[in-house]
Amino acid sequence: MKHELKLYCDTTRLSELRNFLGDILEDTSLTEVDQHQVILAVEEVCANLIIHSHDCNPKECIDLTVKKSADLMIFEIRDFGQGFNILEYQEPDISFVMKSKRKGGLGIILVKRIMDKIEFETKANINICRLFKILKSK
Amino acid sequence: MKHELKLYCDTTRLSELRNFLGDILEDTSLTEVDQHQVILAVEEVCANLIIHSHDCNPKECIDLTVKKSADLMIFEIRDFGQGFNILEYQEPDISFVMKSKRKGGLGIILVKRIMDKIEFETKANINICRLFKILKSK
Amino acid sequence: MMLQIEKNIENEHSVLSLIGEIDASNSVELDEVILDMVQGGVRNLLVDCSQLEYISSAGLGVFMSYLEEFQEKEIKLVIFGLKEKVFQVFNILGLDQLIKIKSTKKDALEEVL
Amino acid sequence: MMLQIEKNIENEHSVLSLIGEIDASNSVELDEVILDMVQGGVRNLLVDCSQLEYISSAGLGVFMSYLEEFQEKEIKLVIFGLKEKVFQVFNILGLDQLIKIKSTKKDALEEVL
Ligand SMILES: Nc1ncnc2c1ncn2[C@@H]1O[C@H](COP(=O)(O)OP(=O)(O)O)[C@@H](O)[C@H]1O
Ligand SMILES: Nc1ncnc2c1ncn2[C@@H]1O[C@H](COP(=O)(O)OP(=O)(O)O)[C@@H](O)[C@H]1O
Repeated sequence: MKHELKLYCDTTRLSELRNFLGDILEDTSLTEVDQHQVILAVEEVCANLIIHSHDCNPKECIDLTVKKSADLMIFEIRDFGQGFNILEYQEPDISFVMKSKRKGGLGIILVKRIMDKIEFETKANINICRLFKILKSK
Repeated sequence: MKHELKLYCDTTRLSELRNFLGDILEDTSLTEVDQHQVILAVEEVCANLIIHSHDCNPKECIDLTVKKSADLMIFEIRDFGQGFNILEYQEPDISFVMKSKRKGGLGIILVKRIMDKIEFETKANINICRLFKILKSK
Repeated sequence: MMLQIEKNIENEHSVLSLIGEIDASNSVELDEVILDMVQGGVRNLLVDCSQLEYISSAGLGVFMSYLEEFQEKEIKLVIFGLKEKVFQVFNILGLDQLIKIKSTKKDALEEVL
Repeated sequence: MMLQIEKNIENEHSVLSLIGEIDASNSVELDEVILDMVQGGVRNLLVDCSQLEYISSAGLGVFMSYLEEFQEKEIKLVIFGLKEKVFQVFNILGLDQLIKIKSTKKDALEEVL
């Protein structure tokens, strides 16, 4: 099954994103805690795109496709422009984040700890970030 | 699809394990490099069980079940006895491994970097280690 | 309204209640309230999260940014009432090791008295 | 035979050819050969892996355990001819940063001459 959302680059739209994801995740075997975390991870990537890549310009948008099979969910986040390769980003230590006092720097750490696999590629000016979550555990 | 192997606790049996896994992996969408790595990761967990949990006693054995679906492979490794929780094990830095000179200590690092998800549980004296590899990437 | 923040100044401590969801769009509101309280000379800050449904890294980052200052100024911060799903987010990052987290207001009060 | 190890002492360097598969059952053989060569006073050790089909952590650990000693004694180690799948295993661990790895014997020789 496939679900799509066009998300405008405005952080006030993030709650819409959570609702969209919540509806899809509800029907999976993931626990409430896991569903919550998956929503968070996808939001973190989208929030980064909105803020860091698109400067909160509400005229620009990013595309999210969610694919669900019996044992795997794939969240594909596409946008145009300057790509940011989350795989190449080296996360800081939490203690460094605390000392830096810049009220940020935890997002990608969360994404990497929550998701089972992350892919990033850029082709023809489109950046694609894919987040994988394994559903089956038995 | 499900495949099973009973592996006796003798390191000279590891080549059998590789053949068994190679045959199963051949039919997947994984590249040769990925297939090789998955074989390695499963072998590392089994070699640890043989050496550290079963003292290379060839009368004891461990059970491997491989489940394959369109987008996921699950390697379930079961044994009896004193369990070792790979998730709780804190891997050393590679530089520490080099200094320690004990000709070991790289196995679990490999497993964690190769596999997409790892589960461990013990119930009724049976230890179950599950290694997950995502097949689909698009 | 997605986020509502209530401030209650009691005798020895202040209670901040976070109601709703905190994300990148409104984490600045949390920041302003905390800054206010610090400037107002708060000594013991209890944060009631029993009605907090969601917090993203933007909100967590606000708490993180005050930890050193709180330590220096000997301001005590205790978070209580976290829902399991929200607690687990603190947990993933190990923030439960850096911030005092209690189940109930009673337990939280015991920390600061 | 799963693993065959060939030693070739040439003028300025020794070439060790690893043929087959190295795992926990036979990594000690690799260890013994290297120990022998060190005791024999080897200065430049080239390891030909063009016929190495597999190496598990047990074999990698053998190489790792000599790196400091090689540095101290100024013994040069160069691995060459790794198949892509085997190279990628060195790569996962970042061993390609710790051990000199070359494509061809010619390149490897240039390292030690
Ligand atoms: N989509 C993006 N485009 C450009 N830079 C990004 C993007 N995502 C993350 N970054 C960079 O990586 C850093 C860390 O991101 P993150 O861990 O989410 O923390 P935060 O966004 O709160 O700073 C950001 O501060 C930013 O410099
Ligand atoms: N199945 C197991 N039973 C008991 N101890 C284990 C097991 N697997 C791993 N260990 C412990 O974890 C350590 C690290 O394992 P690993 O990274 O595979 O390196 P190595 O086995 O080469 O020492 C081992 O040295 C051993 O102490």
